[in-house]
Amino acid sequence: MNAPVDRVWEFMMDPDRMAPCVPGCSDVEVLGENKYRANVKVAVGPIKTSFKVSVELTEQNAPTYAASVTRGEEGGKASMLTANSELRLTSVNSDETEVYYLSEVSLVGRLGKFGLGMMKKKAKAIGEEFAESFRIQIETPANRAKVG
Amino acid sequence: MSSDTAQYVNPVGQDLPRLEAREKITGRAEYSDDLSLPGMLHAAVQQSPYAHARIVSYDLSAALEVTGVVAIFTGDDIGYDYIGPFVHDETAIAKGKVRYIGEAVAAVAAVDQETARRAVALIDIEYEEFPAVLSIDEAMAEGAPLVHDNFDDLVRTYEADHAPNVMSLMQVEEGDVEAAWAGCDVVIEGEYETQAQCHTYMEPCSALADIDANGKFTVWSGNQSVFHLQANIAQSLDLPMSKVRCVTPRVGGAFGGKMEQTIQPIVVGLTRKAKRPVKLTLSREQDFEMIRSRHPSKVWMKTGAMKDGTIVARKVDIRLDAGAYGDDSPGVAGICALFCRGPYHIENVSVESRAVYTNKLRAGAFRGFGGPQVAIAGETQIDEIAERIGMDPIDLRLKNAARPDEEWLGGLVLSKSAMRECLTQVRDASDWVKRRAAATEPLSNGKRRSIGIACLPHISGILTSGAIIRILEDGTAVLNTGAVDNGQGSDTVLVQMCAGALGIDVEQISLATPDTDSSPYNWGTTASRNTYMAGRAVVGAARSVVDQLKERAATMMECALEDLEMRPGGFIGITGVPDAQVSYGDISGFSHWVAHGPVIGSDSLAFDGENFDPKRGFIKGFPFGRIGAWIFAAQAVEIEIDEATGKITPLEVWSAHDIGKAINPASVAGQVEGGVVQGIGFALYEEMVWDTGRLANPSLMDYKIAGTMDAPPNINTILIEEPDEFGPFGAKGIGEPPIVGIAPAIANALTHATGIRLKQLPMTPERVLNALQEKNEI
Amino acid sequence: MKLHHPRSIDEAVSLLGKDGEARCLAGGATLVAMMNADLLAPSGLVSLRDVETLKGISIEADGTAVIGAMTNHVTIAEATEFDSGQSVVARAAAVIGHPAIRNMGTIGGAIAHADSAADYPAALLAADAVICVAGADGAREIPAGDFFVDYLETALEEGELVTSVRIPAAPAGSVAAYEKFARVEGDFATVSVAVMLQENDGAIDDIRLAVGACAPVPIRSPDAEQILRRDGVSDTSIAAACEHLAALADPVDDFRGSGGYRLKLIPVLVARAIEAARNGGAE
Amino acid sequence: MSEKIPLSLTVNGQTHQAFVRPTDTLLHVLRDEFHLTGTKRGCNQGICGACTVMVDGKIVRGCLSIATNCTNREITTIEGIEADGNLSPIQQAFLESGAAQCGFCTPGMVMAATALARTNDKLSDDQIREGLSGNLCRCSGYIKIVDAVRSVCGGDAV
Repeated sequence: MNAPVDRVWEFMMDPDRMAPCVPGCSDVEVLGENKYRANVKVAVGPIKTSFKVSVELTEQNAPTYAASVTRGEEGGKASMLTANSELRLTSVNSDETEVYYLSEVSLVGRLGKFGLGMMKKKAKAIGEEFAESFRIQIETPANRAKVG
Repeated sequence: MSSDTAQYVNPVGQDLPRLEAREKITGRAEYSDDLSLPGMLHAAVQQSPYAHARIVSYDLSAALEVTGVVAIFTGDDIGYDYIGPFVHDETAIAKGKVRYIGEAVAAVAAVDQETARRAVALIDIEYEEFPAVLSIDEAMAEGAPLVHDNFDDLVRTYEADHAPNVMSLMQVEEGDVEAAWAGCDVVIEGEYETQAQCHTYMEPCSALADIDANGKFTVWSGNQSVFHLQANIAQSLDLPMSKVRCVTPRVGGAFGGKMEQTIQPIVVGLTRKAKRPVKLTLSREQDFEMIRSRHPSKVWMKTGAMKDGTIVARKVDIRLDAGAYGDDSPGVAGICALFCRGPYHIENVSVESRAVYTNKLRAGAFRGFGGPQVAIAGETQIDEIAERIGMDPIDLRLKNAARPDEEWLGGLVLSKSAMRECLTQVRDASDWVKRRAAATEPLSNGKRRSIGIACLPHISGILTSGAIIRILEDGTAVLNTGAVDNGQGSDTVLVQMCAGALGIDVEQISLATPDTDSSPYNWGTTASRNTYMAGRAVVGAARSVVDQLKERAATMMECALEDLEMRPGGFIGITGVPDAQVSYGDISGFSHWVAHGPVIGSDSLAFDGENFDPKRGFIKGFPFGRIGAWIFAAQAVEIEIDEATGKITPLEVWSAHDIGKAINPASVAGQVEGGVVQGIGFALYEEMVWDTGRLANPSLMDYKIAGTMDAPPNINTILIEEPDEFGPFGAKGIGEPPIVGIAPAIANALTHATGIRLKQLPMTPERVLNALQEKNEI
Repeated sequence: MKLHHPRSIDEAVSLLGKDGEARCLAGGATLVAMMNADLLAPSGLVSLRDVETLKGISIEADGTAVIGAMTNHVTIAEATEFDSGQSVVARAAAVIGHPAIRNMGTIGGAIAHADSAADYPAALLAADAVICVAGADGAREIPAGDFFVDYLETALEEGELVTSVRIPAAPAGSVAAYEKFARVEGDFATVSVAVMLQENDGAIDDIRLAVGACAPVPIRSPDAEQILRRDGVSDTSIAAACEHLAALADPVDDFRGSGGYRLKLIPVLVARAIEAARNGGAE
Repeated sequence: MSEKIPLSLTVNGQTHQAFVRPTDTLLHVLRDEFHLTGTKRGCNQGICGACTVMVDGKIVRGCLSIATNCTNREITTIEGIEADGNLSPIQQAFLESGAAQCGFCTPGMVMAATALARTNDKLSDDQIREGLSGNLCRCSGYIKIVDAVRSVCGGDAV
């Protein structure tokens, strides 16, 4: 990312600015210290659904490391997902930061029984879409101003 | 009524059609899900989304508000009333903790399917998630989370060492293995891995329960033992066994998967609360996720032999992934340890076999009961030795084959066994020498053909059975054993033996369905034991019936008991006086209305073979006592290998079995053919795949068993009839052996043609192709 | 929830227009399986059973084969109307699932479902097929290459349905084949290859090569085909061509095989497909 | 939950009626509404073939057929295969060949075999296996099932 590590960190810790980067994410609610709730829409072809997810920052070491657990479920618990995520920021130089993001997603229920390979590709695609919009967000001057 | 003495044909050894064939081919056969009762409710279950978690609380309010919901059953409705054949570690439904994804945690009974499904999803369960162990290595790692933190307090029916997450350690020590390596010219060592195989019986688990005015339950369900099931239900719900009656309608296959309880305790739990009949039928996906599988295994094995082919020593370390509950695991681990020597005479043997808890679906009994896991290691190492010393694999096996007169590990006597005949007959029938030689030549289509061999030991028998035969007023008979026919044909075989022993026709016998209220005891349709054990009880009961008939005939004909003989067709006559005879009908009428009373013969027995001889070697942790008559088999498989894709196609199979006596040869062939194709599935196609703790292919769409185009078009069954001295009519069992040797035979054929040696099952095209490419890179 | 039985395409279109969440019910082979697995719960079903104009195969004056959307797999597999190049579609139809599935399933239903491992997509690509769809704004034609968009996603707009598949006459004397590799008979493909080939004494005049089950959509590479046209068929040219196909591939890892394995299969199946095509489609 | 609607189907030549949901499968309606339980539910995904029935003489999956979409069709189930109380040739062959073991796949298998036998009386083993390829059996290894079908419609060509 073409941004200093502090700003990347600050941005990432701000649900209001992170949420728009997550595909299909809406209705972000802060539940308290390091706890958020949101709604995430997902579609695989004709299968359209939305997960009520709650994100909890389980560990953070500003401005370089954070770990979070995301739990979500479809209406009627048709499927449930759990994601253990890890974020590592390394400052390359004053306005470049290397962002390492790992998320292990586990899906059980109706969607967990179906199309393993395809679902993995979908999850990966969502992750890439997120990374891309995040990069655009943080690298646009407008946002620089806001943060600066 | 009874046929004439002269034209009587003994049904034993005849290819009679199944007694129930007609109802099965017309769609009239009734399986559990085909049954319904007035006022019957339908059930649905909620499954655990976590591999390992504490159940904090249940919120049933939303579910209870749904119109049509009658009862909900959860862990709060039961105490810690544990059940389990070896470790009492399992409850009727998850209580306190969930230990695998898919485990049943709550069930709803409602007026219809849709309502039950909708309501059960509304049950809100709060969990506290724990770290899970998802593999043998994770489970055995230092400081690993414990699947059963209260293991030390749990009742165990065996004496074995245990360790964290290791429920049992079976040890066998004979001779001095470490000293023996020195005397070996060839030593083969390898690690082998086998996968979880799903029983995939065509009938998903289903159970129907009812309750009467006195609080007594009747349960109709697919199972392998009404008696064992009755005990499991009663114990898990803290009921007297006298309040639980189990009945078995037709069963759509089991293969070991229905030996322990499946969903019956849940259904009875719901019925107890609803006070109405309840039926639960699992979807195929739920059946995959909830019931049980074959144990995935890791086997390390080392075998040493001399130049002349004498196998000197074998050392084995077996680790079975038992999943979340003990089930039959200590037993399977024990059988692995006892069978891993293979059907050979080996002086020095050292084995350790462990059953390890993980947070996955429980593993349990499955046709072969540990045999397939060790056969892939043992039988491929025999071939590696043969290759190294330049000896034909069959010759090497013959050289080392255990002799009938010798003792097995631990001192069990093999008695009459036809190991060698199995090998020689497969060699001749398969035209072995010619096909082996041809295998090295690639075919015109670029593919290769090859043939491989494997042989195996198994047992037939174990534990207890009983039988009752009552002669009806007209001289026909009712046979009642309580043995469950899962589709393999034991009903027909038992009736054939009963008819043969009484000298009457099968049509003259009515077979009672298994019912814990009226049937004598039969431990189970397992361990290839129905023909052997229930059969012995039937023959014993028939003997008693004949004695009683003679006693009454003596009174009727005013002659001495010893002057009487049984005559085919249903007569007792005076020896040497052809026309002096009375029919069973006359005798029975006399018994019922004049003197002596009805003719009712029964028998009851426990397998009485030898037990282990403690002086012979060191055996610790084996959870069984006397384990049955030894049976052997040799199997050859011809395959075609597509070296461009790695796909293996099975072409023809020769399967020779030490059967003692085939009571119904066609039925035996059916068992062999079915077992062989399950073995092919295990070798080539079938694998339950877990992804982040969840079973990722719980459907027939993604988990593939062989269809008509994937199974070999020719399976040659070879029966070697060397009568067993205790077996009924000399018969021994056949259920399990046919599955065991197929994977190693295919692996050996693959190596013979290509030089590659796969040590992981299934041998998928991808694994074969990768191995071929690695070999070519070297 | 209601099931409708329209008798005409217009009627069907207007029904779909009234309810955005309604779905067309063709043979049911895929839709109902997904409903049974709780993956779909349409608010309405528009059964195309009685829309006669959607059934059957006809050949137009220019040799174009028109396959009605409601034509089932077995009819297509056994059709004699196709020219030897168009027959690639029939060859694919013949290996879909099993007999009962081929009796039920229809080409319209199958391609609208757009399973990336299904058999028609690659075949239709190799056949240069055009998908005809109808919607509230009238009818339009979508080339097969644009029709398949992503996993289970097509270019169909809401309220549109597939009415027919048009397969242009293949170049004179062209031959075709469909090679499918699956774990067991009747399973979805691990990899499949469809080829349509026109040769003139050894030289390749025209070739269309499509690979299935190796990406969200079937793939075709002009560069790959160019190499084969230029260099003819040889192990080296096939290897070179397949590198271009592999570059377009993005195969999944699952129980049908890892992505890496699927890539290894592409050249094998391409070579076999060409071989089979030359032998009249038989292996 | 969607409204139940009246449905009338012709099964084995007789009219059966019930109130069903528009999305109920033919398998569900046959078993749970018409109590024709000979047709089995093995996977509900169209893979195992235990629910094989005929619609207008062609075999289909009962579990993938929407019942309300089967109106005005001739539906044949295993209960309709016997001819006036006598086993059909295929059923007789299954009986004699010992083709039924646990029997759960048997009704579907008999339906597929019956459809196959109607196509031709000179089928090769490959054609027979292809014709039965959509019906899974876990007990028999298929040998005796193919034997049974061959005995009815097998040809010399093998």
